[in-house]
Amino acid sequence: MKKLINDVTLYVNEMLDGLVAAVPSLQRLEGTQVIVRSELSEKVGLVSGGGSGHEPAHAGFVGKGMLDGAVAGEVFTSPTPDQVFEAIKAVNQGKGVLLIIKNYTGDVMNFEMAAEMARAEGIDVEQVVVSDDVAVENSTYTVGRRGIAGTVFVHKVAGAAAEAGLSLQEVQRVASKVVDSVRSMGMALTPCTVPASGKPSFELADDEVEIGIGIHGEPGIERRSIQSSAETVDYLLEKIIADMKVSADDEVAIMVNGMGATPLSELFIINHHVAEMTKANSLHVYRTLVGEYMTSLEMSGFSLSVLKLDEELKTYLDAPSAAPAWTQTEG
Amino acid sequence: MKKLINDVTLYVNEMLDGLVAAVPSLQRLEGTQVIVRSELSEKVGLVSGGGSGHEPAHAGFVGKGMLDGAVAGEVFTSPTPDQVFEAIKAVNQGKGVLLIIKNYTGDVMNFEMAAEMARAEGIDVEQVVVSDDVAVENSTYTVGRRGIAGTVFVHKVAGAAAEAGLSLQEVQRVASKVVDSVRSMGMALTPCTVPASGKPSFELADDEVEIGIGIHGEPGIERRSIQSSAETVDYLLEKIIADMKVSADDEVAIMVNGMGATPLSELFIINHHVAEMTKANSLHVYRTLVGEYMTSLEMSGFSLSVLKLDEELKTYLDAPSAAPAWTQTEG
Amino acid sequence: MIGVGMNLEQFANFIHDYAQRLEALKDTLNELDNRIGDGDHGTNMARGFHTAQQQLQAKSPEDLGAACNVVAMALLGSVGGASGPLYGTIFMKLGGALKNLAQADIEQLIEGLQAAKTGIIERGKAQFGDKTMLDVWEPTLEYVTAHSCDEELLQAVMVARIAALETRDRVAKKGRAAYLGPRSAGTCDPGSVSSGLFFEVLISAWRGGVETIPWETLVL
Amino acid sequence: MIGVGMNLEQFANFIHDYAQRLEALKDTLNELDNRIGDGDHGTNMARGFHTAQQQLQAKSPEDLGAACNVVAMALLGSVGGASGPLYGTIFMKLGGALKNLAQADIEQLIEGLQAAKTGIIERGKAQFGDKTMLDVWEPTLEYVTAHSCDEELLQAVMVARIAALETRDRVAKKGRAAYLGPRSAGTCDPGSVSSGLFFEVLISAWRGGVETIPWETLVL
Ligand SMILES: Nc1ncnc2c1ncn2[C@@H]1O[C@H](COP(=O)(O)OP(=O)(O)O)[C@@H](O)[C@H]1O
Ligand SMILES: Nc1ncnc2c1ncn2[C@@H]1O[C@H](COP(=O)(O)OP(=O)(O)O)[C@@H](O)[C@H]1O
Ligand SMILES: [Mg+2]
Ligand SMILES: [Mg+2]
Ligand SMILES: [Mg+2]
Ligand SMILES: [Mg+2]
Repeated sequence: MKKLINDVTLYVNEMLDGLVAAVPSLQRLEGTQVIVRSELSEKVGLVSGGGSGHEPAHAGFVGKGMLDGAVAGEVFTSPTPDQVFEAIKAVNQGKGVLLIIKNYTGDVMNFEMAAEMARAEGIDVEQVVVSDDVAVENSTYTVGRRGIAGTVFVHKVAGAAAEAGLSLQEVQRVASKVVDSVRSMGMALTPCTVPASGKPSFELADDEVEIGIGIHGEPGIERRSIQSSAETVDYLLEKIIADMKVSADDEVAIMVNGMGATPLSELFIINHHVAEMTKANSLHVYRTLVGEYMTSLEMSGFSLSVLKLDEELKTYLDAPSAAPAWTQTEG
Repeated sequence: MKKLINDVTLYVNEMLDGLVAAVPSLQRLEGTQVIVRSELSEKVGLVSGGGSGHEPAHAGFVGKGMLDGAVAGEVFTSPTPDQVFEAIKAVNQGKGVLLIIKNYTGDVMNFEMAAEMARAEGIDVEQVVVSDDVAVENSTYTVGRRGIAGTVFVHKVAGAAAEAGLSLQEVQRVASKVVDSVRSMGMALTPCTVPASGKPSFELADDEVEIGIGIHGEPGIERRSIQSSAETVDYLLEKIIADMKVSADDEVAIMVNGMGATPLSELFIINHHVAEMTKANSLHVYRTLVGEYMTSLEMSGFSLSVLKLDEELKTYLDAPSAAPAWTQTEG
Repeated sequence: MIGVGMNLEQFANFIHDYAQRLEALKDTLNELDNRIGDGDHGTNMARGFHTAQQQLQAKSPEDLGAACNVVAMALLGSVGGASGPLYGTIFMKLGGALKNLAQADIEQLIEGLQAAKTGIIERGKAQFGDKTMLDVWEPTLEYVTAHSCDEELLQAVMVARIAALETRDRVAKKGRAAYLGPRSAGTCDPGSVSSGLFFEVLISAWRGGVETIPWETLVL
Repeated sequence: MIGVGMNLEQFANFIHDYAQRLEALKDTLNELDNRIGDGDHGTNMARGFHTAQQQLQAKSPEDLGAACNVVAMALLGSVGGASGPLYGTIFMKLGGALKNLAQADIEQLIEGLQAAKTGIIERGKAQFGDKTMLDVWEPTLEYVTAHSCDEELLQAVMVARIAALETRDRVAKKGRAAYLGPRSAGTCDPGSVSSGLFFEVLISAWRGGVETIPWETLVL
């Protein structure tokens, strides 16, 4: 394991301190693994989080117009309920708190326990569970789909809605609309290595890739031979679009998300073909994000997300945000 | 070679198209490898560039408050003079153009030839050559130091100075001040693979690192056993500070720059120790940038840059910029 | 030795031994989780029970119920992931059943374990056969309930062991491994293995005489 | 065959053959550049002379000077890096010396090559011994100037070959390899090898009878 770290047991601790040292608009709640905005506004509070190792998610999306708090678990391990509870208490301004949870058994259970604790103290808490990964079959017999990079769209839109002064129920409605409208799928060229285990999460031959991976170094649903960037995009995009209710002339937002080690140049090469293919499908791309938003440590690979837009979602997507990892590109 | 690409000969072409497809504030000059702002302001023009493979540099720093144009060569190969000339012509608003060049034989020669062409057409062209890499000995017998990640500080400060309406000579003076005040040094855990060659740029054992690397996959000045993140920071920071004229209570800006494949979490862990060590050296950190600014494809590693500040540099560093790869963190 | 049961000291030994065995089995559990999940189950469990053991020592609770609660809170506060709330719930429910008891007889213990199992189902909504720790809890508790006399109890360890190993061929329906679909078959469920070890160490603390199961060689 | 020289056809053959040989030697040049630079010298040169050859065919210039200029512009517009301006300058200077000539004799050619060498020095500011292509140009031109009769000319190929190989032990003072300091010793300078090949193919086009140098086995 070749990493620029000190003590594996201090990984998350040092990372969080290094983050707040660099970003004055964020602070760490003392004695916790919770990052909150240095200045909170009087509005519905937004809390998200999950295991560490997905940086810039989730703390990078804390800031005016997006999240108010992010809770960091150990690497790829969902945070504990007491930590989530601390975040809820810290961001609650009397208008209630919305939890944005990615659909993993651990995340759901830990956040729900925290919600129970908070409600017991009289705090209004609601939640949305993001499940955008079309790689996973969705049926009542399964755990449902995973939440992956599409979650960042939920942070952005719900954050803008909260900033606009909407009520907890309204912010939840808007957030749920994003959950319903976003689909994603990812693939990996290489595994990643969780510091505590020290071993690669899987092994791949030089010409193999994993398709339909999660964001925790899990193997995907299928192992294939490597194809060109364009063929890979075709494969993922087809699965994504097949699962969405989009029709010609619909407006969409696109996210080309790097898993950690993919050069930005390759992400742009990917986007080059995404732009061609969305056009071929008569979809209007209203906004495109290309970069690292939800990573898996040093995994090489990417995910594609497509969000179907309406006027309301466009407004909230366009609203400014000061979160350090949100890149505002001028229209 | 495991990459998400199509045709190696189309690498730069598809990347540039994929970039402008994502960023509406940028456009590609038709038939060239030049990216310019969609809307230019009447001010001194700023052009930088170099080989591709350093994304987000250089095109990601094109935008209001930073560069006006960026020229992309083949991967790790400086662009040709005719391309640089096109960029100069496109951004010139009659107030002259400043070229920001990194100190490599190829870059300097190609940009200088372009400057000669432009001057022959009556365009006022000046240049600054960035040489921030303290890994390389600076003497009259050598080529001088390389320009690496510190270049981004030059883009930012000179960009703000130009936006503020300064004359070409004044913008050049400010840019030169940054060149004089910034020092950097980098290291690598892994090599990178230039698409056209298909082979790793060097080979390292599992416990070896290269210290004092450039940004083109070149081997560094020294091969060592891997050390902890903190020890590595100590080593680089000591070399950097020893070479600067900083004294207690000086204000500095810090850049912790990922080489392409280093997880952001590790960059924060690095910054955690940088913050401690600058404090121990009685330096006041005015602003910290942590992320990928000047990369070497999928190389794993990082560079540290320290910029000594004065009031003028602080003002220009703080000024807003719309360049997509510049992250503004609120104070 | 009819009337086998557990006192505070035995409970503390149980937690101590379980923590130690988890530490030793950490890499194996991580490796199993690596194959069909995210590779952290060993790290999670070892971290959690190390914390639990420390807190138990620091707080020296007065009865079994309080001791279970100390363990539950330690797990909830230090594990995270799926196993944190699940093992946390196990000890919370056990604590409820053993409230104010300095010593528990076998019926009380079994009642507590039944409550724990119900807690797992409530939290995780899994069924037997979904390739989760429930695949161990369900048959082991069924056996223990039907055969609670001392000699037979020893056999419960074998039941748990077989149940854990039988998860190997199943396709996961719950938890992270479920995302792999058919690819999840062929690897033992890590949480089932940690639960198999749980019963091994628990029954050893109850009555002793349990042979150490070579989990590492059995499951890899 | 006294009065050996070069006409337009020979020049076109020279560019054609050089482009082909560069393509064949591409990986070797990249590998050398990988060891002490950034691994692109082969790609750069092959791309540049492929373009030059195409442009030459497309534009069919009328004299040697114009042909050299076509090559110079093609290189300047397609190579980049350090080698682009340097090889571009070489052909620009050569073109100046061969202006309006349909055919050049050996003195005119040598004059042109001298001007090219001066151009390299002006652009690159290197000295002999700095481990750059100048380490080949300097001794080869010195030899050619002193021994320009036909038979001796053949020996110039050997001089260039030895000069290129002798860069191996030097520590680079200019170009990207200079950043490596002492670590640059032990590898032949890629630009010197491409220049050695330049002289081999050039002299072969002049007078024929040059044996193909096995650069790949010599330099790796
Ligand atoms: N819904 C569930 N019900 C019961 N047990 C579950 C459930 N989901 C997961 N588990 C158990 O949790 C184990 C995984 O724990 P762990 O790896 O620590 O958490 P995570 O999956 O969050 O990384 C699985 O092996 C399985 O036995
Ligand atoms: N200042 C210089 N003068 C003469 N030749 C030089 C100089 N700098 C570099 N070179 C030559 O250029 C070669 C490298 O060319 P190339 O790899 O194509 O460009 P780059 O170094 O920009 O990647 C070196 O091997 C060397 O022979
Ligand atoms: Mg986990
Ligand atoms: Mg180069
Ligand atoms: Mg796990
Ligand atoms: Mg080179």
